[in-house]
This record gives sequence, structure tokens and C-alpha cells, in this order.
Amino acid sequence: MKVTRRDLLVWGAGAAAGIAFTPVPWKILDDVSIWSQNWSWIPQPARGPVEVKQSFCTLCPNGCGLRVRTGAGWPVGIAGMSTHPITRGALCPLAFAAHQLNWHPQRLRAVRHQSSTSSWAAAQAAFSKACSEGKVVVIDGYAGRAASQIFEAFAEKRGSYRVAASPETRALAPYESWSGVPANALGYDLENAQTVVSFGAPMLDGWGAPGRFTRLWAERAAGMADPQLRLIQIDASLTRTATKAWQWISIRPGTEDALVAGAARFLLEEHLVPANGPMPPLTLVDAASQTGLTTDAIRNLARTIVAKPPVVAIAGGNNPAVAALNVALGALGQTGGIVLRSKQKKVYESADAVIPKARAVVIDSTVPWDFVPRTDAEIFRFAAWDGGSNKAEWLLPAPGFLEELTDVPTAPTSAVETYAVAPAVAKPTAEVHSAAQFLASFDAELNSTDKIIHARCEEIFRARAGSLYGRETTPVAQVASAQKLEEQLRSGAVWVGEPLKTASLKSNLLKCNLKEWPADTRPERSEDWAAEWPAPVLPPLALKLYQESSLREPPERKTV
Amino acid sequence: MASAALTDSRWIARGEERTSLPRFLLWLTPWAALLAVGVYAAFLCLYYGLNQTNMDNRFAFGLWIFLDLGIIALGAGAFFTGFLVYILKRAELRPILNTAVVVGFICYSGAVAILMIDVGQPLRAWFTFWHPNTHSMLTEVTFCISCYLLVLSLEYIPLLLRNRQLRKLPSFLVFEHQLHKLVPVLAAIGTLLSFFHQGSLGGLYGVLRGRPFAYREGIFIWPSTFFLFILSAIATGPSFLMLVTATVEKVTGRTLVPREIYRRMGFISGVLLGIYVAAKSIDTLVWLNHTSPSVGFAPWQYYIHKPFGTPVLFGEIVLFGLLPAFLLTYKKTAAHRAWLLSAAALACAGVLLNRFVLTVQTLALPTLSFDQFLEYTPSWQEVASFGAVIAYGVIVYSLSYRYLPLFAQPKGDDSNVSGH
Amino acid sequence: MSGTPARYGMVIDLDRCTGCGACMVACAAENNVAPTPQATPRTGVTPMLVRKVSNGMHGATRRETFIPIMCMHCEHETPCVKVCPQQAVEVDKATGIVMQMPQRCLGCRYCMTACPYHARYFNWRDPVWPAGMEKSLNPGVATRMRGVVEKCNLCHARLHSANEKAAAAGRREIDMADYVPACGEACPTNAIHFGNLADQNDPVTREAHSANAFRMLARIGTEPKVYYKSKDPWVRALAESASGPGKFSERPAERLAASASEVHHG
Amino acid sequence: MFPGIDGFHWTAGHIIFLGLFFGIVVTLLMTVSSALWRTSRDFRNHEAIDLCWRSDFAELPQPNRRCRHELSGRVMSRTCDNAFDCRNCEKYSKSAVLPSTGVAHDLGLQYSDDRFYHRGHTWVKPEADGTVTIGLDEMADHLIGTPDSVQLPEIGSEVELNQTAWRMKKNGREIHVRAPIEGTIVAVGAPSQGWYLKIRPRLDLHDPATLRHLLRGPEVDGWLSGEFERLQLQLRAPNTAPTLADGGVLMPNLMDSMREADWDTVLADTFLEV
Repeated sequence: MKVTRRDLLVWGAGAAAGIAFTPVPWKILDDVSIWSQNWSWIPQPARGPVEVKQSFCTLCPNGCGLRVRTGAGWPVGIAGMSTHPITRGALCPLAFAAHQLNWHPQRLRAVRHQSSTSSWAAAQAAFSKACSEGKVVVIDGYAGRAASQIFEAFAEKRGSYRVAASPETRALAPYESWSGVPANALGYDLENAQTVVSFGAPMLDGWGAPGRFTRLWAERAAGMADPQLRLIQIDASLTRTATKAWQWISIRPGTEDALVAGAARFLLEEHLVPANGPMPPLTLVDAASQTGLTTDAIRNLARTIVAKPPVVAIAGGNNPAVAALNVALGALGQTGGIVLRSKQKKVYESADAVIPKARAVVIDSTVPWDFVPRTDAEIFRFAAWDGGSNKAEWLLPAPGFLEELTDVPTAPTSAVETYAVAPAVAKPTAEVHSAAQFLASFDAELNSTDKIIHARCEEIFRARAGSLYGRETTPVAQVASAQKLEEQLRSGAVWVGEPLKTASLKSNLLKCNLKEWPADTRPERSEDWAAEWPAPVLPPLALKLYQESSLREPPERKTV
Repeated sequence: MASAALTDSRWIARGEERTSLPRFLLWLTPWAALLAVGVYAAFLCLYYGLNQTNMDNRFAFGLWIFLDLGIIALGAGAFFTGFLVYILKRAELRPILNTAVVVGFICYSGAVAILMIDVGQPLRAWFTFWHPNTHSMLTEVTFCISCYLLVLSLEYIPLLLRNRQLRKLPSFLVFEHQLHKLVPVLAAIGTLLSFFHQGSLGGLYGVLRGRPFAYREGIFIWPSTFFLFILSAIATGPSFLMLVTATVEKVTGRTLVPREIYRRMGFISGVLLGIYVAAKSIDTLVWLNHTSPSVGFAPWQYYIHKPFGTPVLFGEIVLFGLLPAFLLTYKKTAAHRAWLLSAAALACAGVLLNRFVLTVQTLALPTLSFDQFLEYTPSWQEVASFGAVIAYGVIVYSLSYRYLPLFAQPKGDDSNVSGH
Repeated sequence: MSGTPARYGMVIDLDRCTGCGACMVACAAENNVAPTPQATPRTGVTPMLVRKVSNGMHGATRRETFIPIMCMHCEHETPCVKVCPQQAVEVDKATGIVMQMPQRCLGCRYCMTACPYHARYFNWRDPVWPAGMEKSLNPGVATRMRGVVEKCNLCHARLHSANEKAAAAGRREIDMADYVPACGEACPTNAIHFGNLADQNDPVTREAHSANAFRMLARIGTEPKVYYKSKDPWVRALAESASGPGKFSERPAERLAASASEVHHG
Repeated sequence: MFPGIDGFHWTAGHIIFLGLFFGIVVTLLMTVSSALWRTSRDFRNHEAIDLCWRSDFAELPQPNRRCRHELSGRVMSRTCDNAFDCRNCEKYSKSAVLPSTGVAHDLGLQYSDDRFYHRGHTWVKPEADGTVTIGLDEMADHLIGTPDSVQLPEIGSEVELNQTAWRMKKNGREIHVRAPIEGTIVAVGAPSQGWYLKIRPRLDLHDPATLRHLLRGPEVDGWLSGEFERLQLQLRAPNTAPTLADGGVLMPNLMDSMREADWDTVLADTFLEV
């Protein structure tokens, strides 16, 4: 039989029509659409048991309590720990995506020497050599941890221990220099304050733990015409805190000192405050012309400040003028003012100063990435993330977010002492060593973090003061044993000490040796978002969202 | 004849003079190039996703949806001519029927092709048939457009089968003959479908309660834009056919249809345009004074953002509506070809402007008080795909004109023969 | 009470919102939104988006506030539900939640044009996480692919868990303490109050009817279930259309020209 | 959603909308299947061939479609509207058969009285045994000369009136010769033999109607004159006066001697191709 063109056409048409009546095309259609719903290159979350673990955020010294959900052994979600008496379940935005940080592309995964890949052995050899050749300085970001104790012990023998303080702690530095009481032992009694005057401090925008002042503000001030807690914000521009403050005083940038002086002078002259401290040299008129406010506005501000005591003034950084205002207001040692929270006497050496004649400087991973020590020494810098160019000769990969056991001492602005233990929740994703482990490998006498934590727990048990805040609240005096206490602390409970008696600390602070009004101070401002962020990188998700909402400018890449 | 090697005369209907194949290919080359670039752009969009476009979450529809609405409006000539010829028995319009079918086929297939690129998951497009939401205008549009494209294909097939070579296959020729007999059925279905989807395309925006600029109150279950779209489409469809035919006559340098047809088409177009302008004016007044203010949107706020000022509204109604309607129907102007064609062009521009305003201005205008007026510039991929549709249209039309009896009269109907 | 359909909704106290963005991050992390660095303010996926708005004044009289914008879960003629051609959006009758089914969505984006609140987001790209980061994805929520629309579903996965928990305990009704969307849980100032508006005893219901409560574009009649609250008249006036002069915003759109600076992610 | 899918329930909207839509889809499908069915029915009823011829006929240029009465000079002008089917034509008068003159001498073309001519330039010659012989007429012979190849149908196969009876190739051009009569092939010839096919007609040769559709006598004369005129116009060199008539005789083997001519058109007009 001969096949003609016509036959082929007819067969073709018949076949096409016939296939439509078979399941084939419909099955193909269905499979194609199912395929379009399951693209293999789209990652899907792993299946696995979900557990909730308690820990504490180590990204900044505030140590907010966390509930970490883990799935298939990895942290998959972060939420606040509502039983934490200080941070009260509130977290900053970054914490919610912090569990992604360990996978950040800028994660430091190998030892780097002079910007080329090196090894731990080489770093150890170099450090060992440096130790034998001269002084070693260790710089700590959050003082008071178990690791800090190791640093101190190590540095005591070989050089010195210094602390790169947080902006909140720096704001307390003038009192330290005037009274000799360490800034680390001071706190703000915000819970009892009724008026807070902020001179550029981002009170609602990353100042301290969000669960503390921000939560207090939300409960006692937000949406109220006459709030129980008056927040007066002095800021050149309408900052996030200024938008929400009870009053926003807009002044020329950098004229906080003049305003403080003008207001203090008015208060002292009008005897609206007890005659504490010296009289500022600046007249009200000068203050007005410098700040761009009217003299009446400054007078009104001054009257408002003292209208609803207790009042405390808070500076964005180390600002002696604001500290002097607090002296004038009598806020030192006062309920609702600046209070002594611990009996600690030790004053830490500031890392800001020039470091003379050191052979090596070890920088802990808690030190903000943009901090650069003023030294010629060989720098061994620990970091979990590589934030770009940095003067350090050695970059040593440190444990990332919740990758190591650490303890959480009292937060910088806290009015009471606290203590918590943050267990590791995540497996390290790189070969990492903390600075404490590294230093301990050179000195057999140094204790491990674990042992120090154990010792501290026993110490708290022995002191029998304060309470444990876990699933329920238990006074330490009622805890059966040191072991029980340690167990509780290691599973996420927080110890909170007793507030110190106001009378006893007032006598200390009254020794504030302020002869004349501090002159020519340049306040440090901490508005920069990155400045509050000790890590060199942000969680990618947070970065994305801020970019897309333009709530904040993305931080510039720091070039040091 | 000399270059017998490069000739396609066997495929060209006898008695039709067509330019030489090389010249024809030369004419096609730039269009083919444009098509190729557009196809590449479309490939990029399908392969890498719609991030290749400059659309975004608020400008979720862009150039393409304007293209879809625009060419579907212009393609309305296909159904409307079929309706006039087969349903209303206006046999004198028969000479442009084939052109109408080809233009309609081009417009609709182009629109569907662009839609398939425009959706994020084209492989799931058939879900609409499986899980139809009967309340959605888009469902109606999808159903009607896919059906109507089928109808247009069926109307196009007889034309295709009358090609000089294809007709040599007896089965093709007989099928053509039989299908051609059923074309009135197709014309009727086409009219029904077109009526609904032209309307639904209007309804697409008219139902958007969340966009007070586009939202219109309804008549029965349809917003007024439903009817306005039908009216504007059937008013400008004939105008567009006139323009296409006139352009082809210009390019080929020959007279293809009797002059009388232009005047008739123009008149139909003009009368309908007049009705449309009247309806549109009433609708605009109701919207300005009632619909929009009643949901808290003062109408002036729609016109404070340049370039969408009130001149656009004026242009839509007067310059591109009332004016061409007058020119097309007034005897003295309609008698002049230049006036007639200019008016047809104005009418087409008017419907395009209307579709542009409804698609683009609606999305550009803010709804929340703290929103901004948005701007959007299409990416080259969008523009290239847009160009590809035009190139595709030109190529398909050129091929159809060259190889298919677009303007041929059945010889048996020639009335001028007997007087010989 | 048993068997009564719920109407989950929210009251967001704008006076309490400091614009920190914790809700945005918590939401994105909960719902496995990818950190797509190429996304711009106009092409990103932000089911919860905090917007900064002002009273339009400058200098000392300028006031600003923050408005978290999310799916409002409209009750009446829900614009997106009405327009979706293939029922990829539905209002769950039992909860009042407007549910988006990404696996059925064909990505036509008609719903996005229909939404007056711009609370819907198209996945312009395939989601990509830096190497290894997919281990940090929330196992309760499936990731979406490019080409589909998504939006807030009031953390439906959490409702699911709460239902399971209730079922395990033999209860028909969930314990509202078990079901709080990620944004509400994350808000450090407790500005986001979540509850069942069908329950007259729910504090959220009372708050929704308080004097300072309002809804966005209430007059267009979509009956959103997300309420806002502010003591400031100028903030409440933002809920109305842009008809008045002196309304401005610090919208991402303003910075569009300078598309999001390229931030290195690897 | 459709029944069977979770959560489905019928509403009036579904019934109206889906009813309308599927009504339309069904109508469309029925339209197409109806056209297909009718097509196949036409083939089964052998009407398809006639349909094709009629369709082709409609596309022929007007001069090709002149009525035989015009050719014979009985009417001034008439175009056939019945696809040359004089067997079933009201206009065909039985007295139309006229005596022949035998030769169109002035054209140098022979035609003979015992042959019946088809407009596709074939002739039919009834034989005594009840078959007919079919060949190309002289004009076609003059045009083609000796074909390069000939593809004849197999003996025993059927040919249909007005359909392709055989194919020839000349200078790369394919020529389809239309059958002047329907019937069964009983023998095949060759160009050299002067005939191509012997056919046993399907219809009774004794019935005068069987060959009624073919031209005879003065009709042939008139027809050939017209065809000659056409050739003269088509084969003249550009911008010159017609040349073929000068000698008074059609030259043989024109396809070889005038290779430059538009042979597509000439052959199509000659063999009634569309």
C-alpha cells in the first residue's frame, strides 16, 4: 500500500484528536503544573522535631532573654523570654533574625592573616612568639563575663586588660571620674523615674534593652496626654525617639552643652534645685543664641524638667555637661535617678586611650567591629563575621550567635545586678575558638568558662540574696542547693539581685568632686544604627526589611 | 521570471500581483529582527522570572496589560464586522471581512501570548478553568478570550486553506468549504464572546473597589466600564480596520476595497463613537459627583499629578471622542479620505488613551493618604516584547496578504463580467 | 460560643509604635521570606511593612509616626478574593482570615491591583538564601517560589499548631494564648493587639470600638479587621484619602530613583 | 471549583457561568466536528471531487469560464456558472450540436470532428469497443513539446471528471492534466503514440448526455481562437506587439524555445489550474 501525503495528514489529525480522548494530555498538564509547584531548586525547610530552648542574646551587652525554637537541631525561630524580669520578652528587631547570622556570607570561617587565609596553628605560633617578646593587652567588649575573668587573669600577668565600653556605659564615665565609683557599678533607676530628659540618647531606639525603657515608656507614656513618665527628647532632628517623646526640643546640632548650661543656670539662679554643683558660666541669652531656642523656651524647659521629679538626664555618650546637670538636679544616688547597683570598686581601664608599648593586642569578638585600638602592636582580633577592612593582623574566627556557652552579667544601664547563663543552642558552622579558649591554651592556670560559671553560681547561692526568675520566681534563699541553682540558671533562669539601699550609696556619690562647670566637652552621639550593633554585619533579613521599608538607612561599610 | 530560482509564485494566488520574493523578504527582515529581539526578551522573562521587567508590587500591571487592553479593543473590528455581515446581513462590508478576521486573530493571539509572559506561573494558567472564580472579571476574560481565540482560529482556517497550494489537497478544500458554510455560527458565537470579554476587560478595573479612580457603580452585576468598553471597542474596531486597509493600500500602492466601504465603516464608527462619548460623559459625571466622593475621594486629587492632568480627561472625551465622531459622520468631512482616515486615527488613539488611563493612571495614583504618586518606566524586555507583538502582527498580516486571498472576491460573484 | 466562627483581627496602637521594625523581621523570619538583596523597596516581600508618615510640616512642628501595614483581612467584598480568577484567595469562614494559596496562584497580580492597602507582594524572584541558611527556615511554613503572590495570613501555621494543641487536649476552641501572630509576639511595646473580634469579651473587640480606633480607608467599605488607634487627630486623619493638602510620607517610593544601594551578601 | 474538589458548592453563578461557557465550548466543538463530518460524508458520497472542481472553477479567471454558447457565437457573452457541467445545465440547448468545419486552419491547429474537447486541452475519442481514448490537443502539444517525464495512472484505477488524470514534467514544472471524462483506465499510452489514456467511461456512451459537457465543432474553433489570443498576449516579449500570429502558425515546442515566458501563468491558464 502506498502512503500518500494525504494519508499522513489524515493519520496525524486522527492521532491528535484521538490523544485528546486519552488521559495522556491531561496527565501531562497535571504533572507539569505539579512540577511548577515543586521546583527542586527552591529550598524547603527541613522536617524534624521542634524544640524550644531558653538562652540569652549575646549580640550586645543587654543580654535579652530568648526562646529559641530549634528544628532538626538548628535554631529556626527566635522569640522573647517573657519571664525575664528585666527584658520582659521584648527584643530588638535584629534578634528575630539573629539565628540566620551564623550562615551569613561574611561569616569568618578560617583564620586570616594579613588578609590571606592562615591556620589556627600559625596564629597560635605567632601569638606565642608575641607573648614571649613583650606586653599583651586584652580588650574586652562586655566586662564581667566568665570570659572577662579569663582575660583579666591572663592580662594581669602579661600586660593589661582594657574594656571598650558601650555608649550607655560611656555616658556614665563622668561620674566615674568625679566620684571614683566605676561606671560599671552605676545604673539608671528608670523604673522609678517620672521625668527623663534625653540629650540625644536614642531612648526608644536601641538604648539599653528594648524590654526596659521602651517597655516602660509604652506602659506609662505612650498615647497619654499627661504621661506618668515624661520623656523629653533634645535632638537636632526628628529622630525616632523624638517622634514619640512627650516633648521634643529641636536645637542646633551640637549645642546640647549650651542648652544644658543655660537650663542649669536658670534652675540654680531661680533656686528651683538644691544648690548642688557649680554655676555654669554661660548666660541664658548666650545659651539661647547658640541653641537657636528662645530664652523663654529654655526657661520653660528648665521648669518642665523639675516639674515632675524624680528626674534624670541621660546623654547619648560621654557628656560631662549632662552629668553636671544631673549633679545639679540631685539625681545622683536618688530614687529614680542614677544609682549604685553593685559594690564593685574596680575601675576598668578604657580601651579608647592610647595603648603604649604593647607587643600584642587581643580583641575579643564582643568588641564592636568599628573599634580600632590606638596601638602599633600586632593585633589578634576575634570575630564571628568579617566586617571588611580592619587593621588587625590576625582575624580569628570566633563562635557565632549562640554557638558557645557564655554567661550574661548585669546589663550596662540596669539598676540592679543580674546574672544569667546562655547555653549554646547551635552547633558551630565553622572551626571556631573563642578568645577565652585561645588564651587558655597558653596558660594552664586559667579556668575554663564552664568552671567559672560554676563558681559564680555557687557564689550566688552562698550570698543567698536576690531571686531566681524561671518558670516561677524563687528567692535564692529558698533554693535547695547550689547545684539546683546552677541547673536552673543553665536552663534559662535569671538571677536578679537586691537593689542597694539608697542611703548607703548616696553618701558615696555625694563625693562627686565637681569644682566647676565642665567646659568644652564634645558629646558623642550615638544615633548611628551600626554603632549600636557590635557585630560587623546584620542579619540579611533585617537588612533587607530595613532597606525595603526605608525605616533606617543601611549601615555604610565601615572602612577603618 | 529571470530569477526563477527565488520565486514563490506557485504559492501566490493567480492573477494577484505581488512584489518579488526578495523584496518581500527585505520588507520582512526588520520586522523579523524586532520579533527575534522580543522573543529573546520574552524568553528572559520566562526563564528568569518577571524581575526582568520594571513592574513592582504597586505597579503590578504595566506596559503589557495596556498592550492587551489596547489591541483587544482595536481587534474588536473582527467580531463586529462578522456581526454586521452575518447577523445584520450587511453584505456590502464583505470585502473587508477577511482582513477583519486576520487583524482580529493577530490582536487576540498577540494578547494571549503577552498574557502568558505576563503571569508569573504560565504553566498554571489552566487552573482558571479548573478552579474558576465566577465572581472574577478575569475569569470571564480568560474564558471568553481563550474561546474567542479558538473562534478566530476557526475563522482563519478557511482563509488559510484557500492558499493556492494548500487548496490542492482535496480534503482541505472540502473542509474549507464546509467550515465556511458554518462561519455564521462562529460569527454569532464570536459576537457573544466578544461582547462579554470586551465588557469584562472594562469590568476588570471598574470592579476595583479599592481603587476609587477606576471604581464605577454597577448596572446589574457589571460596572459601567463594562458597557463603556464594549461601546468604545465596537466604535473603534471599524476605524482600526479602515486604518489597516488604508495602510496596506498605501504600502502596496493599489486599491483593495471599494471606496464606499470606507465611508460606511467610518459612519458606523462615528455613530457608535458618538454614543460612546455621550455614555462616557454621563458616566464621568456620575463618578465625579457621586461615586468617588461617596467613598471619601475628592476627584480633583486624581488630576494633580502630572502628566495626568484634566487635559487627559478632556482629550479622552473631546479631542479623541467627540471630534472624530463628528468628522466620521459629517458628510463633508467623511467624503474626504484624509479627514476620514485622520478621524479614524483619532478614534483609535482615543481608545488607546482610555485603556492607558485606566490601566496606568489607576496604578500610579495613591490610595492611602501617605502613598506617593508612582512612576514606572518599562524595562527593555517589556518594550521589546511589546514590539514583538507589533512585529508579529505585521509579519502575519504581510504573509496573509501575500499568500491568502484577503481581498479577493469570489470570481463567480463578479457583476462586471456580463457586460463584456 | 462553641462552633461560632472566629473573626481574628488586630488593633495596632500607633501611639506605642516606635518604628523599630521588630514586627517586620519577626514576620519575615516566621514566614520564611528570603533575604533577597536585589530587591528594592518596590519589589521586596514585606508581608508586614512599617511605614513612616508625617504631618507634612517642617521644623519644630513636624510630627511623625509609624504605621505597620499588613493584610487588613477585609470582611466585605474582600477586594482580592473577588478578583482572583482561580480562587487562590479565599476568606476562611471559620476564622475570617483571608488566605492566599501560593500553590494555586498563577501570578496574574490582579489581586495586587485590587488591594487598596498595597499589602500584597509578588515574588519577583526565586527565593535564595546564602549557603546553609536554609537550615534556619521555619519548618512550619513552606517557602514560595517566584511568580506567585503572597501576603500576611495572620501566621496561619501558628493557628494550625494552636488547633492541634486544642485537639490534643480535647478542646474545641483554641486557647488564644497559643495563637499570637509573630508580629504581635515580637512587638516590644505591645502595640499590636491580636484577638477574636467575634468575641465580645475579647479586650481587642472593646479596643476596636474605642473612641480613638479607626480603620484605613474605611469609607471604601471593605471592612478591614485590622484596626489602628491613635490619640493624635492628624494620625487618625491619615486613614482618610489623600484629599487634603499637607499629607506627605517618607515612603520607600521617595527613594526609588536611588534604588537600594547594593549591599554585599556574598 | 468543580464538584469533587474539597469545599465545592453550587451557586447560581456557577450554573449560569459554567453553563454559558461550556455551552459555547460544546457549540464550537460541534461546529468543527460537523464540518469534519460533512467533509468525510462528501468524500463517501463522491461529492468531494465535484466540490473541489467547483471551488477551483470559481477561482478560474473569467476568460477561462466562457460558456460554450459564447464560443460558438450563439450568444454575445456568457460566463459559465455551472462548472462546465453541461450535462446538468438548464441553459444547455439540445440543438446546440452544430456541424463542424474540421480545422481551425488559420491557426495551424488541427481538430477533428470525431473528437470531443475539454477546456483543459484534452480530447476524447469514442472507440468502437465502448472505450474512449484521451490525449492532449494540438495546442497543448505545441506548448509542451516532448515532456521530460509522464506519470500516468495505473491500469484499473478510476479517474474522475475534471480531476487530475495524469501528470507531466517539463523544464522542472509540473503539469496536472484534468480528466475530460470519468471512468476506469483500461490502457495507457505515451506522448509518442499521440494518446495517453484509454478509459472505459462510467456512463453509457450511447447516451448523448455522456459527452455533452465536451466541446465540439465551432465551439472548439471559438474556444481555440480565444486560447490562441491569450497565448499571444502571454508569450509576447515585453513591450512588443503580439508575435505568434505573424506566421499564422503556432510554433512547436514553445516551452523550450521561449524559456523566459511566465510559464506558471501560461500553464495554469492552459490546464485550468488555480
